Amino acid sequence: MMMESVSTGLNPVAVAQGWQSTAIAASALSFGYPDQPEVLREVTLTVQEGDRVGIIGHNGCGKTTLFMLLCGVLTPVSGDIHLFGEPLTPGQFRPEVALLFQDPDDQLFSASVRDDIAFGPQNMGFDPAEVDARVTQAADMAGIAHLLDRTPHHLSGGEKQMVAIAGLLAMTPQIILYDEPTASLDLRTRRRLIRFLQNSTETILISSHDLEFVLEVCDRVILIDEGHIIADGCPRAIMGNQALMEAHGLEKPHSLIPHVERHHGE
Amino acid sequence: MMMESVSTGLNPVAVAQGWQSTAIAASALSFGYPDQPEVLREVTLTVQEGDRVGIIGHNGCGKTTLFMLLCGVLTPVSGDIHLFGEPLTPGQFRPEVALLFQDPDDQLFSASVRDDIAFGPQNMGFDPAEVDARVTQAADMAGIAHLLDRTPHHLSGGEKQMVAIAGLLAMTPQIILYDEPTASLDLRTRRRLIRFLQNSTETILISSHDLEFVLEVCDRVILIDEGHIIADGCPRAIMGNQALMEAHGLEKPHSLIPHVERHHGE
Amino acid sequence: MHIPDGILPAQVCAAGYAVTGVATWYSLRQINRRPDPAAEVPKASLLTAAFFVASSIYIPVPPASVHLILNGLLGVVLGYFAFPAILIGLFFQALVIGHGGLTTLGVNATMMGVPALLAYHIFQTRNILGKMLPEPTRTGVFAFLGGSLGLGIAALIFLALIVFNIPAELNAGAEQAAVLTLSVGHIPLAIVEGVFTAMLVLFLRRVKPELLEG
Amino acid sequence: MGVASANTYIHRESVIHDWSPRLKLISLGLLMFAFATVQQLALVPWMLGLAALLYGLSRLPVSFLRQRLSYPGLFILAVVLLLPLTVGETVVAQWGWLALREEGLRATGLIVGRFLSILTLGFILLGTTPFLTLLGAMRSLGLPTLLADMTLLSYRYLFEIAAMLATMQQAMRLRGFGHSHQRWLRVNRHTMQQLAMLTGNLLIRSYEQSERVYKAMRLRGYGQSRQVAPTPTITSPLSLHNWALTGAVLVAAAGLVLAEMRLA
Ligand SMILES: Nc1ncnc2c1ncn2[C@@H]1O[C@H](COP(=O)(O)OP(=O)(O)OP(=O)(O)O)[C@@H](O)[C@H]1O
Ligand SMILES: Nc1ncnc2c1ncn2[C@@H]1O[C@H](COP(=O)(O)OP(=O)(O)OP(=O)(O)O)[C@@H](O)[C@H]1O
Ligand SMILES: [Mg+2]
Ligand SMILES: [Mg+2]
Repeated sequence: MMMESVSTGLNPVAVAQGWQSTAIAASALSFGYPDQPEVLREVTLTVQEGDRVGIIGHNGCGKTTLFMLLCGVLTPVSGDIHLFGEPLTPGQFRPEVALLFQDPDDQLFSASVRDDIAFGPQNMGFDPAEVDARVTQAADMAGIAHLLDRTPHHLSGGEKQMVAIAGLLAMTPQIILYDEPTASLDLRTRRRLIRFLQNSTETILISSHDLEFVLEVCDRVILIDEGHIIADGCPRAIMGNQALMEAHGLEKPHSLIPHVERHHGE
Repeated sequence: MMMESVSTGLNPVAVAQGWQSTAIAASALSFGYPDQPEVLREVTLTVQEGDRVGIIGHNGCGKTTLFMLLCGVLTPVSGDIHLFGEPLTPGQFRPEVALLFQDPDDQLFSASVRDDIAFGPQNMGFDPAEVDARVTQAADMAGIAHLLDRTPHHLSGGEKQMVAIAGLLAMTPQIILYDEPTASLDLRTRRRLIRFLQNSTETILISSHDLEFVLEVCDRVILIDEGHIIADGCPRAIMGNQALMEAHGLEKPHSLIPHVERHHGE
Repeated sequence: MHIPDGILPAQVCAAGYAVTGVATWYSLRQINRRPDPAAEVPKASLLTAAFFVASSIYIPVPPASVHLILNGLLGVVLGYFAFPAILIGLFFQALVIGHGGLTTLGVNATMMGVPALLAYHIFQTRNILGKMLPEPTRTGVFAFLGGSLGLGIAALIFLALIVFNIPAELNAGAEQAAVLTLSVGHIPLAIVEGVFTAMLVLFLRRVKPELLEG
Repeated sequence: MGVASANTYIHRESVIHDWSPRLKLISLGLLMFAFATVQQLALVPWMLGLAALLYGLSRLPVSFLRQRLSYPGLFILAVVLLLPLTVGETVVAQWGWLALREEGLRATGLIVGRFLSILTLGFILLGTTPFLTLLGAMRSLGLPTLLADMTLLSYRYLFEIAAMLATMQQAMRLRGFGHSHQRWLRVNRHTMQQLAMLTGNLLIRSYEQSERVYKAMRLRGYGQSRQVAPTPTITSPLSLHNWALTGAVLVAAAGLVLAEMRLA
């Protein structure tokens, strides 16, 4: 197990004081779906404010399940979760944590992009002027201000993804969980998302099969298999470790393989 | 524009005679959705029997649309398509061409895996014994014989993908169009799919954003942008051409970039 | 609002199946007159599943909640496919959760399905009867009528069946009072259902108008 | 709603499981109708006995039935609570203004007896016949192809659409939906609007998926020279016990109806 604590947090107070608060502290989390073996077993995890953590592991290893636990949608069988020191009660609405679902269609339900971004702030009880201000700001940050009057249904996949992100940003969460944000994005949109995430200041967790993407965005990687955290630490060290990656059903990313001209085809 | 005609066809007759028949011949195809600018403009394309062609291009460049035209689901505004020399009439059932949809759930509509694989052969009018034989054979080829009595809904993503492929194989098509087959597969399942495709003998077209995948499977690549074929030829030559790729919203795959230690993150 | 097994005598159950048979036959005949009936099967099937699932959505009215029936909406969106869709939906309900019943399947399908067909026709007349209304209002008003009448008529059939079939010995005064209370009790439900249908249809009109062409 | 637990089939070795699906459907269906004709309290024990006997033969676990009976439905509950107290003149027992009446009790006994025995038969049918086999049997008995196709397709996508709804509801809750305070006995317009949008999205996504599904079906020959669609009827030769069981159940059904006519 590796552990490192390099910070990329941009929180000025934290940086000035050389001190970081703990964003997520989960201890001995276990969870299983009804009638099934446990998906997560005694997972303990601490994320500092401003960290960018990549979660990797093969299909079905429990990445989405972990995210659902961390935002209080699922209730752990045992263990507990604290967000910024306060315990998380499942089912309770915690605006400081937001989840980007893998399929943006799960998350966009209004008749216009503007209404959709306003959905969160409205439910949080802000007055109309504040809601408007938040919508404008979030749309600007996600670079979709020109789409505000469009219908989410008629947007392209990448545009939908950014609208869904804007919907989260409008609630000014401090932690954002991104579940496979690059699946079926084209390279241009993926590049834009990488830039966006590199500049964002929230604490972020990203679950992804796109290891190159994780390599570019995250400063810490957690590898999950069989319900346990197998490795936790520097992305280049973990993903560059071919034996480790292959033992858990993954592959070393190409950019970490010394380049040799290989012959493709049969 | 580059053009090459290296053959990987395994058709013994064709190889013996040093001669290949033309699987797909599309000439001057144009298509646009109602009330929208044309998606494809005067696309001309010839695919030889046994070719493995990768289709690349950014989101919305028209890859799926091209596939829908080639299998007769959409009707071109102008131009025509011949499959093995016979003209394709839109709406007509042509069992020699099969399409793998991006989302396998669109394609697995029966209540059991066995029924689903049997759907095509049944509609083709085979007698029950022949249908059974085909189901067994296709399931073996796709490596999913152990799943035959399961319900498609309860399978994992990778298993669904292979069941959908078995459903196509049972109709013994000569051309298979794969639309983004690797999106949201994990690396292990993706590797299995690569092996499967490398050993398949049909003429195949693959649309994908996963350029490493295209590089491993295809022996010809077509780059589409703004409704035109921009480049057509050797995968390594086209995808290794950084200027060309970037001009059309793509990126050179990592495995074609000479390796230099780069620093990631800020 | 389902009539379970065991309440109704066999004759009524048989009559329910008979009406269901006729209504299904009529619907299928109308469907087969269309240019390409097979093309609409997937649409109708997936929407049937969606309606079945959507009927588990409830509207919170603290401290209780109101379950939606959505039969009027089904008529508005599915047209002649609404009757088979309701029949299948009720079959699943009996199968999966034991709501409704197998002997009363015909009665329940009639109770929900015939008003759905009526709702469809009401909604279809919006361009003839509602000429003087400006467009979004017109669709909204007729969707409201479809939704609330769909539920309202189903509720009336329900009450009639119950009243004629159970308590032979119940005294007339109590009977009238009970029926009156129950009918009046259904008025707010019909209004909620109508408003919900109108909101939903207006949303569909904005986002996916093709769905309303059926 | 327990949509996820729709798989009602329970695999066991029993005569009822081996019964030809078509004969089973017809016989149990007729017996259910015979139960529905019962108006005499005296016949209720016979009816319950028959249902219990068949349930025993089916070797289904008792827990299966108990689980499903735990949704008695509001309606039956109302019958049990109200009828004995309101219907009839003959007072059996009285506590202040509360009077237990004989006619009401009789009516309740009849209704609950019929309800339990019909429901038990229904669950025997569903518990011993896989859904697809049942549908195959219905089709071979003349269910129109269009209805059968629709049933199959809706059944296939039921679970998927239920999962879709669950995910969308989670997404809404994570964005604060349903956490605002609501006043009693008020319908909140805003909440209703958002639920209408949720339902609308569910319909739109199902519709869009149905278009893709249709394309996929066409490409695999749907609607072409339409062959006889899959009829997974088990073509085992009809053994003696098949006919014996069918005969016995039909005789029981006829017996009940006759007894009812005699006693009426
Ligand atoms: N609702 C559910 N009911 C039962 N089992 C489930 C459910 N959701 C997930 N599972 C199972 O739990 C395990 C973990 O699933 P999870 O979705 O967390 O995996 P994941 O790591 O996100 O996979 P992927 O990379 O495919 O998204 C899997 O084996 C899955 O089959
Ligand atoms: N049914 C439709 N109606 C209207 N426009 C459509 C429809 N389907 C696709 N389009 C538009 O046509 C264009 C080409 O779409 P297509 O799906 O072929 O792209 P693609 O290359 O497959 O993209 P992706 O990589 O995202 O799958 C896009 O601009 C899209 O918005
Ligand atoms: Mg996941
Ligand atoms: Mg596409």
